[in-house]
Amino acid sequence: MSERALLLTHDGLATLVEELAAAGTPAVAPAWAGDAGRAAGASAAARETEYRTVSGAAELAFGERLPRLSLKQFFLPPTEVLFSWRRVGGGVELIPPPTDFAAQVVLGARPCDAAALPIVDKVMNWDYADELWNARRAATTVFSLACGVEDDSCFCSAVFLEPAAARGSDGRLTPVDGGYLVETFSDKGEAFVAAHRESFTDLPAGAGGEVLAVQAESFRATARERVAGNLAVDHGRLRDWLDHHFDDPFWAGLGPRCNGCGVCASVCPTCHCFDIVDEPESVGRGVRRRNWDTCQTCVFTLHASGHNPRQDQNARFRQRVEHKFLVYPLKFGDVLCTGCGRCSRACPTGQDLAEILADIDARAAIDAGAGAVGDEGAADEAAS
Amino acid sequence: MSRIGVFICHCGENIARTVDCGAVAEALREHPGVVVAEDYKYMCSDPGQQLIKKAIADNDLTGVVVCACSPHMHEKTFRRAAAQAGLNPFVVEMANIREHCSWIHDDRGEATAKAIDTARTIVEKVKHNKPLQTIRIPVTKRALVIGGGIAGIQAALDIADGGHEVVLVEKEASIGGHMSQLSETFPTLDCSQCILTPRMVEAYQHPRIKLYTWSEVEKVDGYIGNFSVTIRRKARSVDEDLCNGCGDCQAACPSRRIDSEFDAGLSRRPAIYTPFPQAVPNMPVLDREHCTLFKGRRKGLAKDACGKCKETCLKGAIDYDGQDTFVTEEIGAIVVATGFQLYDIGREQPAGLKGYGEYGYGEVPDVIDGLQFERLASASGPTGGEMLRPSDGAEPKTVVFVKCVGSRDPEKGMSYCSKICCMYTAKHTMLYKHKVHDGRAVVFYMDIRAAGKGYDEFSRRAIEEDGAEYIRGRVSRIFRDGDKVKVWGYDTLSHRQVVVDADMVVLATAVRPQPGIGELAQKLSVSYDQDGFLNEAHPKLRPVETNTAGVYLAGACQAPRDIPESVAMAGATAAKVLGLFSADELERDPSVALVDERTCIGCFNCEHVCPYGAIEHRDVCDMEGHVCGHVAYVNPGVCQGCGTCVAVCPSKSVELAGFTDDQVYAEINALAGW
Amino acid sequence: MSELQDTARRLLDEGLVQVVIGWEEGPRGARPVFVTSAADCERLIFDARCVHNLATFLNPRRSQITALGKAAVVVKGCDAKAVAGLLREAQLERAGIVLIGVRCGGVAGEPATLAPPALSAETVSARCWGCDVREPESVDMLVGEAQPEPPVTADLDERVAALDALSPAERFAFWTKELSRCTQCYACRQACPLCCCERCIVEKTEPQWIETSPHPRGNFAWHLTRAQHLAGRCVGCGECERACPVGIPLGLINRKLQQVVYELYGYTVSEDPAVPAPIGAYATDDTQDFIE
Amino acid sequence: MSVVNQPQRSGERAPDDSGRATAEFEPRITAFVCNWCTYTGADLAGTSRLHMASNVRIIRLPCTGRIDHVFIVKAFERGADGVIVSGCHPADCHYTAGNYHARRRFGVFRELLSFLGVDPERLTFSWVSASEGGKWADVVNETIERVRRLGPFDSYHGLAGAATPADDPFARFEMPAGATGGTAAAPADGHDAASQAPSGTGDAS
Repeated sequence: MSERALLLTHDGLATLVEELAAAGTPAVAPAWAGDAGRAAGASAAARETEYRTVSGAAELAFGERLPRLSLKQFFLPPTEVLFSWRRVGGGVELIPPPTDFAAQVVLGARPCDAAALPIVDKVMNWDYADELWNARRAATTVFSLACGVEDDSCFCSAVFLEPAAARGSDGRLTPVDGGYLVETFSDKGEAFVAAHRESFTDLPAGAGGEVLAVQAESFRATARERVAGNLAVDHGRLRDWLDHHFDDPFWAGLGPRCNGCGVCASVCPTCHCFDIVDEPESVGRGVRRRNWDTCQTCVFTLHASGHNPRQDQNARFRQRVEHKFLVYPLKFGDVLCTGCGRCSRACPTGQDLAEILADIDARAAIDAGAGAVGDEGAADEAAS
Repeated sequence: MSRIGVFICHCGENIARTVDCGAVAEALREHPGVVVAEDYKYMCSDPGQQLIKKAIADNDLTGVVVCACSPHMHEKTFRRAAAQAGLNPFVVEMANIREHCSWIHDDRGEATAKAIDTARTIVEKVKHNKPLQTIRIPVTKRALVIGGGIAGIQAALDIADGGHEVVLVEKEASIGGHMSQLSETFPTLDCSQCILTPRMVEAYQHPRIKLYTWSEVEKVDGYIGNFSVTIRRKARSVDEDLCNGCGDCQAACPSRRIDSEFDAGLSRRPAIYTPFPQAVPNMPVLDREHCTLFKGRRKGLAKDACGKCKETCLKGAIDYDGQDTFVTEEIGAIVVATGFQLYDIGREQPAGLKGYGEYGYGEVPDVIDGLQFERLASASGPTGGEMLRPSDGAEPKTVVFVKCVGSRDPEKGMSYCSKICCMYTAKHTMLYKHKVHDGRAVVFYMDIRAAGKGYDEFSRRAIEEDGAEYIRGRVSRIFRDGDKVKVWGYDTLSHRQVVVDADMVVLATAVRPQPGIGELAQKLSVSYDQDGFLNEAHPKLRPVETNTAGVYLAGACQAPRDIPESVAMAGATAAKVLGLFSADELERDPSVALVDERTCIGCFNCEHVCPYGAIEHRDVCDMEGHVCGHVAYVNPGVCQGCGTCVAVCPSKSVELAGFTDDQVYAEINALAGW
Repeated sequence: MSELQDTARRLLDEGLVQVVIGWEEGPRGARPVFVTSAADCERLIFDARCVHNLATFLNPRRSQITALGKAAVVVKGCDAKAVAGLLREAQLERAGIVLIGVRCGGVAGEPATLAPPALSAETVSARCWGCDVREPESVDMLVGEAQPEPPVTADLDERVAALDALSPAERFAFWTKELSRCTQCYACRQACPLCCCERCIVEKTEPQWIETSPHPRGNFAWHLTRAQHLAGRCVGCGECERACPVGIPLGLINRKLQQVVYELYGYTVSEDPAVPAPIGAYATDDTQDFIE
Repeated sequence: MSVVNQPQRSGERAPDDSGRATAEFEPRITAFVCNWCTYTGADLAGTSRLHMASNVRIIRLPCTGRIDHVFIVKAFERGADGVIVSGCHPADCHYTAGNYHARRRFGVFRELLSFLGVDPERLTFSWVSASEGGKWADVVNETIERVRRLGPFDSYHGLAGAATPADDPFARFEMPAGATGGTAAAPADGHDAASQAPSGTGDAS
């Protein structure tokens, strides 16, 4: 959108955050998790970050480790009230949740987290438009921060994205000397910048500006290059293989290692399944909530009869792969994965999605008679 | 959809005085699921119950809550009423707004609010009550009587005469108990043995009484109607089938210096002995502790040091190598009649008791206790009934009787009254005066407690006709003074020091439960009081029952009792047992645990904590019928419904009927409103 | 590692077991592996990154594993204690498994490194504090070099003591903050070798004692219950804390309860299945200072 | 069943919950008691007309052995400021051993609750026999006074936020109102974490 990019200096960022805090506009950003209990002898943990409403620049953890959980929680909270109910005389009074959410902004979202939002939008607006999700989406402006690539578990480039993908972002920050190069991709992004114009500075005209632009581009290029080496798959044949190998012995090799805890789903930016529970507060008074759920637990598909169509973890893990790379793409034209690699990092038993995809792709290649992995056509085909 | 009826009782003024019953009804009418709420003056009265029955019919109720007194008071009443109206009795619960509310609060507002909460809580519970069916379990119609004293003998005879088998266990070599040691009995002065011995023989010969003497209860398993009792038959060393009770062995025994238990230490007996001439069975037992042969074996001598009795016995009934044996009896009901012991103030005192060293008992030979006096006075006693004192066999011209030695004395002895001493001391003075006409009987007493038919007249006779000198007061010291026994006392009526130069002193020592009663109580899971007497289920309404179904109490194991009372209690227990045996099946409260086999993982935490061994292992089979695991199963006949298994089940796969998680949750949830 | 690999190979070759559960080199470091053919035994490793408690995979309800056949499992001290727990609670039959013991000198805090770190106070796992098992005893065979005591790490007990020193209000604030992050994903439960119920209490809906909504109220109920159910059973392997995606210091709670059962009932978790757990047993003279 | 569906944005608790904090604080105590000893002892207190404060609500169970720790948790969730657990004295259990097992479980659970910041002063464990009506009255009155001093346990009751849809999902990962130390970056150790807790949150200590 913006003809000419802007610059957000580190000071500018600081003032912006303080401004927003002062104005009572929640600013969600990657911040230090640094939880007290683990401080002693848990240096690794101390480096952990999380998305959180920040009130000062000191909390910010831009360009540090990938936040523990994705942005999902700010659009589909781990628990949220659908309505509360109360007996009134002979009847029941339902009190629906408010949907007029105050505007908020996300600063420094990972592009892979931002990209998840439009992907999940599709299921949230398929047969039924999810008010709560949509209202939060509408109330939120997302500025992503071009990603330097976390580690070898990243594979955004294998799912039609890249470390600086603009998808799902209203604007983007790219690290450059002295701060961040700012681009906007939507009216929302424009409006936000306009509203806080004094925090942003114009890109110096001429050479100075050029230098920064080049810096930004080279940062993105380096990242793009780095992630490309991690994984490449041909989604066409991958889908095809999945479609025809529901009962393949391959799956029996994945189940045993899996604890069935669903940490992968908790940390996943695109997993969106939820459970609906009624919680009484007293007699004739209660709350209906929806809570994160995951297909990896045995009770997820347990029928009241006691029958369970997904008998074991083999079937459950197959479900995870097939839903993300076969079912969702066929239904919504999007892979339900942004390659953030959180599932691989968080898995307590070392289950590795990239490894599994590569494995399947190799098998698919053999089935398809093709040799090498990741032919370029795949991306275009799936993107179109 | 629940349709609950709530019925609030005024209990006359008892509840209505502090709780606004109308307001409670008003509030409960608004409560979800309640279709009718009414208050009434006396809900337990016939019209009150009618009101409930009518409401059940008119409103097609699925549950009933009666807000009144404690469920311990009237739960049965209202459940019966509901049952008569065609409702399952177990969907009826009581909200206690009397004992737990109106009687303990002043403020009408607070009390009413609490009554409403309580009612709501129970209403929520009842919504989750399930109709239950009473459990029926078979009854083994055989009784066990523990203790062969007069109480045990009477109970055994009454039950056996009622047509049921009885197993009578006595830890001594002969039945008879303390009564067999007594000379005459108050208030009639008839000869104790003359009235007891026939009963002993009758019990011994009764076709339906199985007698185990020299035996003790080792282990008790099971539950009412279905006990399995293991009895230890202590090695008697005499073959009961071969022995004909000729007594030759006793004559042959070289070690004859052993204190006779029967004569309370006033005479000596051999190591192999029959406790007393009229013993039942009339058969000796070998006292291995004092026997020369066994002493030798304990020392590890190569060859036996003695063997005289075996040599003498023509029947070859002596067996030195016999060991304790165990028999297990299937039993339906148990009567405990273990009786009492006298407070042995001579030796070490029960924990925390100072005792009575100053009375010289155990040091001064002519200071004896009541039981010893009985032996001195008894025709079958060591003196053949002549009144001769232990030290020198002289006839005592002055005898002092001291009452309440160890009784009614929290400082140094027991706080309770031993009850029988007043009467037997009066009796003793008479027996003495009848034998020593010129003798002087002085009694130190605190009070004379002679309540009982003919009792007061009896103790008056001792004073008025037989001239016993009663001095109201305590004795401070008793000590030897030459051949006299000096008694220092104080007369609290004339407020003067009294010193008596006595020839003999008789101490009426306190009645205490038998030693080892605690262990027995635990085997039977019966509770006992701080003094060790076994607890009845209810002091007034269930005086011979215990809190353990199927276990009953007769005689002095429950409290100090005299003979008529012990016999009466024995009869009462017999009536209870016969009542229990009158039906082939026993109805039991269906509040028992049930395992959900679908979610049980067979960790058997429940088994570890179940006090009744009610948890069994059940195989789980796969579709081909192969055993693929184990789950817990609760035997509803054995389960007593404590629910400990429920609390330790990690996955909540056990439920306790009547107190399910659903019910408790609902109660807690209901409290959120207040 | 050849000793371990040879042992596994022999067991599979001789058909004594159909699967060997051990560790292998994964894309992000060490991870559990299920070796079903002698040829694959070369994948087996054991080093300081092998932190996973493999007893977790012996849960009889993990049908995808039982389907593989009789298992041999590689156990270090904490794994062996967990196996004892499963035996104690009748979840396993000793004859049904083969235990390959490995001598362990402590493990790293985290398996996701490409090479085993040199163990130091910084790198060693908190779980190893006070661990007394260099050589598991209850095993069928023992492999590996004799191991030194693990480096003295930051003492878990000190951190517990620091919390004990606070006022209840302060502790409540601390835990509310920690637990407010919980999403009730139950990774802690799934990673626990002793949490092996068919249906966990949180999944019992009538009644729903524990609210599954991850608001702090539901989270308190969940973590109180998880801890209470593990009191006297927890082997202190720390897998629950490691599995937690939001870094809740569950190790503090587990350690606290280990201290409590020891102080109150003199109980320390044992490698001997015959030693009864403290909850479910009692002594008539148990302490009751807290009872009026 | 008629359904009144009127959108309304209400942060307030249901009417029957409101106004506790303001009025003179009356503790709510939930008592879990065994049927044979304590319940009967409480009956005796009644028959003996022993007067006591009215803040206790009794839930009757067969035995302390039946009492699960989740009862206590749920009681706090449902607004209790204090909890009493009471049963038979050792060796007096009607079921011989239920109280011994309860003693162990609660010996541990009490420590656990305390470690998580629930002031043990809010819990009373007691042995009250069927003959100890007087002791029951004392247990009740003493518990009430102790809890009265501690104040309402709103820090626990409020853990799920207001029981209405008004709870702000954006605040989801922040400290629940009235319970904790806000969202400031977490300090180095427990001490600091706590010192950040606004006073009056958690238990008054």
